[in-house]
Amino acid sequence: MAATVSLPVFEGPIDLLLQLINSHQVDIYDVPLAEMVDAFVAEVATWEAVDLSTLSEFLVVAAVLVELKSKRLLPGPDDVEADEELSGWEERDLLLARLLECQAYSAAADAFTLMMEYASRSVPRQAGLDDGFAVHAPDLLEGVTPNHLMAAYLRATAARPAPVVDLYHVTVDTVSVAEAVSELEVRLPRVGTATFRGLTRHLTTRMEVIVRFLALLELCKQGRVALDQWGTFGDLEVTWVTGAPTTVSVGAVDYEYEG
Amino acid sequence: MALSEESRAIEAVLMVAVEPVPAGLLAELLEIPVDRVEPLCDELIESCREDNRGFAVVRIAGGYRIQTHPDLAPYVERFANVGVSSRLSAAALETLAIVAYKQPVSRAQIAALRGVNVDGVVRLLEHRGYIATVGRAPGPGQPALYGTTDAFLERMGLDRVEQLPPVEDLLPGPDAVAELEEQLRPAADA
Amino acid sequence: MALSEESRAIEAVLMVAVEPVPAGLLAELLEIPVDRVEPLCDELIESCREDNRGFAVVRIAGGYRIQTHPDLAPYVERFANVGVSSRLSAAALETLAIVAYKQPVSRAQIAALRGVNVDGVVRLLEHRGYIATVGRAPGPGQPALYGTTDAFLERMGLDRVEQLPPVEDLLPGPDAVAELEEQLRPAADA
Repeated sequence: MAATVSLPVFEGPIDLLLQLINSHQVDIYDVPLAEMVDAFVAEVATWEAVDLSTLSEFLVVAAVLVELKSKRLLPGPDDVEADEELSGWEERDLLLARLLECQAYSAAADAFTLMMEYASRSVPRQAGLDDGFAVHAPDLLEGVTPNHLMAAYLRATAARPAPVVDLYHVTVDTVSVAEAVSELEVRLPRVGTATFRGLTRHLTTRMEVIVRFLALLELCKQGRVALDQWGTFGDLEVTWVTGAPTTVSVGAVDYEYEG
Repeated sequence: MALSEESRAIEAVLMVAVEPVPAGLLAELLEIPVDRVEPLCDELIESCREDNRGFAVVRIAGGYRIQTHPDLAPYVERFANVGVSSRLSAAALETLAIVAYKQPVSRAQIAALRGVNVDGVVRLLEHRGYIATVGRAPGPGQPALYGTTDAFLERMGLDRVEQLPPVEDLLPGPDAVAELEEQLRPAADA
Repeated sequence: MALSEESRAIEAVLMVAVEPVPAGLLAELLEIPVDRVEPLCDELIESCREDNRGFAVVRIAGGYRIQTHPDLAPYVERFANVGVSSRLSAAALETLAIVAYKQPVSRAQIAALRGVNVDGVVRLLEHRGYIATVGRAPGPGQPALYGTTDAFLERMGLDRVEQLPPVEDLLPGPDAVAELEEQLRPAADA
C-alpha cells in the first residue's frame, strides 16, 4: 500500500509526486505541504491497522519535499553578499549531490533485491563428504571443556536475532534498570571500587550509559554503594558498601527506559 | 547427451539432498507416476557415465543419491584432509552444544535454534563421531534425531551427559519467537 | 562432451565441498599451476550448460561451487524447504547498498547519507552476516569501519564486489540531474 495524496496540482502516489518534482513537471512552489500532510493524516485515521512501511515512506518523501521547498523559498542571490551567495550555491550543490546519491542507493537497493531474488533460485550443494572417506584430522575437540560447551550453548540460544520490526527510521534500545542493577551487583562486590567511566567503557549507546547511571543512583538510594566525585566534571567513584544485604529486591526496580 | 526436463529436475533435487531420496518422493515432487522415476534415473546414471562426469547417480537402499566417482577418491580424500582445521568453528561448536543439551534433537530443530541451515555442520559432527542418529521422530518423513556419542563423552571427560554444566532455559522457544516476530511485522512487507 | 580428467577431479571435489572452493586450493589438490584452474572450471561450466544439466558450476565469493540450476527452483524449493533467508526492508537494503559501494565506511558516514540514525539497521545487517567490521577509522573513538562479507556475495550470487552494477548506472541521467539542479535554484533566480 503506497501513500497517495490529492492536491490541486497533483493526485496520486507520493513518490510519484517527488519524481514529477524532480523531473520539473510539477513546481514544488505550488505544492501545499500542510494540505498534503493533513490529507495523509486523515487517511491514516481510516486505517484498520497501522502500516509502518507506508508511514515511514511518506515521512521520508515528505521530509525531502520540505527540504526542497525550504530551499526554493530561500532569498535569492540579490539579497545576499557575494560570499554568502557563494556559500548558498555550495549548499545547493551539496544538497543536489546528496539527493542524487540517495536516488542512486535507492536504485541500488532495487537492483540488490533482484540479484538476491535471482541468486536464491539456486541452492548450493551442502551434502559434504561421502561416507567411507578417511579423514586423518586432529581431534577437533582438543582443548574443549564442558564449560566451553555450556558457553557455546548459551551463545547459540541467546544469539537469536531480536524480532525485527520494520521501524525504518527509529532505533529503539530497551534497557532495563533492573538488569543493570543485577549486573552491577555482581560486578561491584568483586572490584570494590570502580569509576563510572570504567563501568561504562564497554557500552556502545548513550541510553545504556544513562541506564547504568540510573542503576547506580538506585543502589545509592538503597545504601549499597557510595558515590564520590572529586571536583566538578570529575570522574564518579563508585564504592560497594560491604556488609550491605547481598540480594537486592530487583522487583522493586521495574521501570524500563526506551530511547 | 542433453537431459530431459524431468531428469534435470531429479538431478537438481539429488544435488541438494543430504540423504538418499526415495523414488516415491521424487515422483511426488515431479508429479509423475512412481514407475516413471526409474527410467528417468537410469537416463541420469547413463548420462553421467557417458559424459565421464566426476560424480555418479547411484541407487542404494532407500533411494537415489549423488556421490563422487570412485576413481577420483584420491582427490576427494586429499581435499577432505587439507580442508580440515584443527579446531571446531564457533558455528560447529554451538551446534554440538545444542545437540548435547537438547538431545534427542532433529536437524530442523537445530536449524530453527541456529537460524541457519545446519546440514553441513551436522554431517561434519556425525562424520567425526561426536554425534549420531539415536532415533527417528514420528510424523512426516520421520526425520532423524541426533544425540551425542560415547566418543564425545570420553573426549569431554564425562560419564554421562547429565554431568554437563547445567543451563537454564530462560529464553522463549523458537516457536514463541517466530510468533512474536509475526505479530510485530507491519501489515505490508517493506 | 566428455570431460578431461582434471575437470572431473574438480567436479568431484566441488561435490563434497560445503562452501566455495578457492582456485588456489583446487590447484594444490590437482598439483597444477593455479592459472590452469580457470580454463578447467570453464570447461566444467560449459559442459553443464551444453548438456543441459540440472546443476551449474559457478564462481562465487572468491571460489567455485556447485548449485542447482535456477530454472529448477520450483522442484528444489518444494524439496529442500528453503527460503529461510527472510527479506530485507527497504531501509536495510539501502544501507547495505551504501556499505557495498562505499566500503570501508563508518556508521556516522552511513547515517549522514541516510539522514537518519542507522544503528539498528547496521546491527541487523551485521547479525545477518552481510556486513562486518573491517577496520577502525583513525581519530576520536576510533569508530568501526564496515565492509561487506563473503556471505553477502553468496546471497547476491557474486564472485567479487567489483561485479556490482557500476554506480554511474544507478545515478539519474544527465537530463534529470540538470532539471534537479534547476529545481534547487532559489526562487528569485528561477
